[in-house]
Amino acid sequence: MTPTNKSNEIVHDALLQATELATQWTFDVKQNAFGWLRLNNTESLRPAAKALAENGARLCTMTAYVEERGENSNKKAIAYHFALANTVVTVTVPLYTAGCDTPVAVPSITSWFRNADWNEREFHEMFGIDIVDHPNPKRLFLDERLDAGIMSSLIPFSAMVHGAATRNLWEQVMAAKGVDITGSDGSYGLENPHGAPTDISTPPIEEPTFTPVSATAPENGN
Amino acid sequence: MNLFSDIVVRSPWLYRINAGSCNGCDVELATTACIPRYDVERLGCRYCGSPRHADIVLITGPLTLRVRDKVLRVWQEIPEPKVTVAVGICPISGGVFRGGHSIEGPIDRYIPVDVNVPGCPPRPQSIMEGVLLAKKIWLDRLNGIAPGHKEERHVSLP
Amino acid sequence: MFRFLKLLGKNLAQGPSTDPFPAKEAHTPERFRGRVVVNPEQCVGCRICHHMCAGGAIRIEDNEEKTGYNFTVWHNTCALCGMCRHYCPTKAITLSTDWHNAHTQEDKYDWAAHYSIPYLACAGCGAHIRMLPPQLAARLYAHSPVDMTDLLKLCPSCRQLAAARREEISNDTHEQE
Amino acid sequence: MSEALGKEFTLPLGPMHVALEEPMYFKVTVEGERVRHVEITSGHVHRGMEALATKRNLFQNIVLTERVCSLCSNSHPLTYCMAIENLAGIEVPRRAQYLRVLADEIKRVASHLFNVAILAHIIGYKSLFMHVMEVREIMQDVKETVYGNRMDLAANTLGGVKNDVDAQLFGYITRSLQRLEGHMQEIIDIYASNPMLCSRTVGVGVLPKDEAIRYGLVGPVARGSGLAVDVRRDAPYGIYPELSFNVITETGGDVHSRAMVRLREVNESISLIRQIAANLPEGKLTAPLPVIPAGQGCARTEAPRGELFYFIRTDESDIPTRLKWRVPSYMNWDALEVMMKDCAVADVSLIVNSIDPCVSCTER
Repeated sequence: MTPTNKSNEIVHDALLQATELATQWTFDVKQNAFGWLRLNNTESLRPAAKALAENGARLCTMTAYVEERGENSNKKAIAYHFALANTVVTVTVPLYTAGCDTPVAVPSITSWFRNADWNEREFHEMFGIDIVDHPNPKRLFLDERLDAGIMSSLIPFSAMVHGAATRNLWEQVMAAKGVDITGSDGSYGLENPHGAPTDISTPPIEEPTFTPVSATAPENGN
Repeated sequence: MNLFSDIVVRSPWLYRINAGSCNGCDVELATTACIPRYDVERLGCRYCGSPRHADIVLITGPLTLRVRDKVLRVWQEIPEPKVTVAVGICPISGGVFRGGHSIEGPIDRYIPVDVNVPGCPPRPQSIMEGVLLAKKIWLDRLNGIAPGHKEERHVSLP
Repeated sequence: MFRFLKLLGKNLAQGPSTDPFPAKEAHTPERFRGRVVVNPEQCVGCRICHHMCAGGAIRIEDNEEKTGYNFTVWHNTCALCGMCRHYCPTKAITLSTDWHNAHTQEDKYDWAAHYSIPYLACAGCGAHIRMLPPQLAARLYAHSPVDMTDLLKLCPSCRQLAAARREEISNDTHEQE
Repeated sequence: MSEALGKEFTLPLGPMHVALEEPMYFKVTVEGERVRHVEITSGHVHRGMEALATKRNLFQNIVLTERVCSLCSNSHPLTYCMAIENLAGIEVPRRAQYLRVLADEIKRVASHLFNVAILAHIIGYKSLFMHVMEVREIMQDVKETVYGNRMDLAANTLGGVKNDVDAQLFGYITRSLQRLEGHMQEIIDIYASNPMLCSRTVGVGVLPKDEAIRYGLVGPVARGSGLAVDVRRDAPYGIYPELSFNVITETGGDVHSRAMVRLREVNESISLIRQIAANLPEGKLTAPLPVIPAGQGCARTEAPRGELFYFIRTDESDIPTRLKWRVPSYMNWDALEVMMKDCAVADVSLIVNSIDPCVSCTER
């Protein structure tokens, strides 16, 4: 039996026992295993963490995120990433319930994983997610002048924050050349039209796209 | 005094400030400063550990919110006439970090920059060119040729 | 003592390790990634470089008369990553080995390359287009038996039509033979 | 002075401290010359990069992640690309896999040499510092000649690598390695046996193995405490399974052990680069890219400082909905409280340097 299978099975059985949920597995080209488990609620996090800790897993990190893109979405979740030999298990905990998007607090797992401390403080300050029983609830990186939860308030972003600085600089670059672009709606480099589905299959050698202007059509002199 | 400064060419001392950089420019600054291969002391410059001794200040990084006030305080401690060099694209324009929620740059919003050395990071020779340019400006300021008086150069917090 | 003399001898033989710059020009490797240079002849205005640019250093916009477009690279926000060069379908973008970048604050916004690239009129319908660069045409029509070089000055839709018509004719002649 | 002795007081260090490259801030409570408690204030280099990553497209993020930190600047885009490749099931051509490992090992050599040079700088051994930095210049020249920049290689892209390395360049690399190797033996001897260096580093900043496990430590810091973790061996990626190398460990758990791990790893990297030069297959540099589907993917690599972890979530657009990375310094930094407990004030910067801290990595 290869080590891959062994650590897979250990994790699988431990999590099955603790949460009554089966882990889904994917493999990369080198046959490293990636396990994916989605818990039903934050209650199951403690037993899952306990089971992983008892089987020698190491906490890699945790990722808090907003599940859907969109101005009004507030469906937050946390993915806990654990490592055991060549296996990475991601346990996802949704922080919302049916009909209620307001994120619920999550229990701290610092009693099983010492290095959860910083991770939990980070998602608290970046996403405004509350933690139950955190031993050291202070800001980690984010300056006090910025609001807690800045990531979740920025993810449903508009170009507002972002475009202004770039636009301003480009206006000066073009002004130095004698071109006034203050009224133009051209793109300024870093503004990605958010959410626009783009086919990224490259290389794009097929046919460059143009916006051909017909020479015969009357010029629209707006 | 003028006669004295004409005869004696002083050596500018360099000081560097990291305003939230990714290390690239800082490592290159350290390389330029500290090892014989680039030997910035040939240019009549040397690095110093205190802003109060400095004449030319090299700033790297896109100026994050958290270092902003500290950078400005340190910058204000440097006596006039001083010359400010922005090293790397981050302090000049924000570079790839422009628009981040804790980015306060470009640095010339707060600090009057004199020389820009773009690059990501610039190679040591390029930094040396920047230092040479800064040295020239500094000498001009010492001799009263170039502007740079205290009242014109102020730093304000928003 | 003996070891010390040996070391001294070795170091003397080696010569100074100091790079002679700025007294002499510094060695620059061929692959050095310096300032971005655009060859306007090759540019077809596909904007893939703009899409790839993480520093937001490229701006492409039609000129006022709509007879061409202005291509601007602002070096002061260019990360020299070479993504534009790598993904440029016509190899119009290169990175020069020029690293002499220090400039005074007055030149901050002048530290840019401006290119003005004209559109051509399609030989078929007169629409504004960029000529299809020959290398790209060679890749697009690699499997075509017919010489397509004179199709380069057509807009994409005219060219498609013309190419299809020609292949048809060529097939017909082959069949007749 | 005598009043202060025996009393506890707080000594602020940083953030613009001369000995440290990056703005770090410590509140060190001392009793006489001994450190009793350390409080780390961080966030000075927090640039909001994870938020920025959700505003840039998948290609722009290659460049963005390369600028997380310039000392491990190749590991970031590599791991980021691997996360997407795992997510979309892209198989990187073999030649590209070799070239990816080549770039990674070149960066590892330069990064490790930089760290041990700074160690010499901190203890005031200036000639050794300059010597190691001059030796590191060999690798800097390799990076500039092969990749075009001394810090950011820009080697990786989605599905492969951007630059080919031909036989002529490999000849140059091999010659450089030969010069490097000549110096390495001498440098390792100095670090291993110089009495001044040893008296400042042996037994300083001790991190016991069980604490290393408790803090979830990785990389040379964990290996210096005798914990043999190395992603290159534990969860192999690229062509590491086909190359032979040793996972270097030391048992002292102190500043000296960590420096020795790094120095001996330089030799392993040299051997790895040689194996790549000898076995490089012909082939393509990039795999054709499919449309990246909606989903989530992880990847891990061994950066110079230890395990680097990336997690990406995509919808069907080309802008990720979430990109998260966790750098090795993240845990190593936290574990400073163990290493600095009851150390002398003069050793603080030495211990901080021994974890090869990467503030810009950690704070993103």
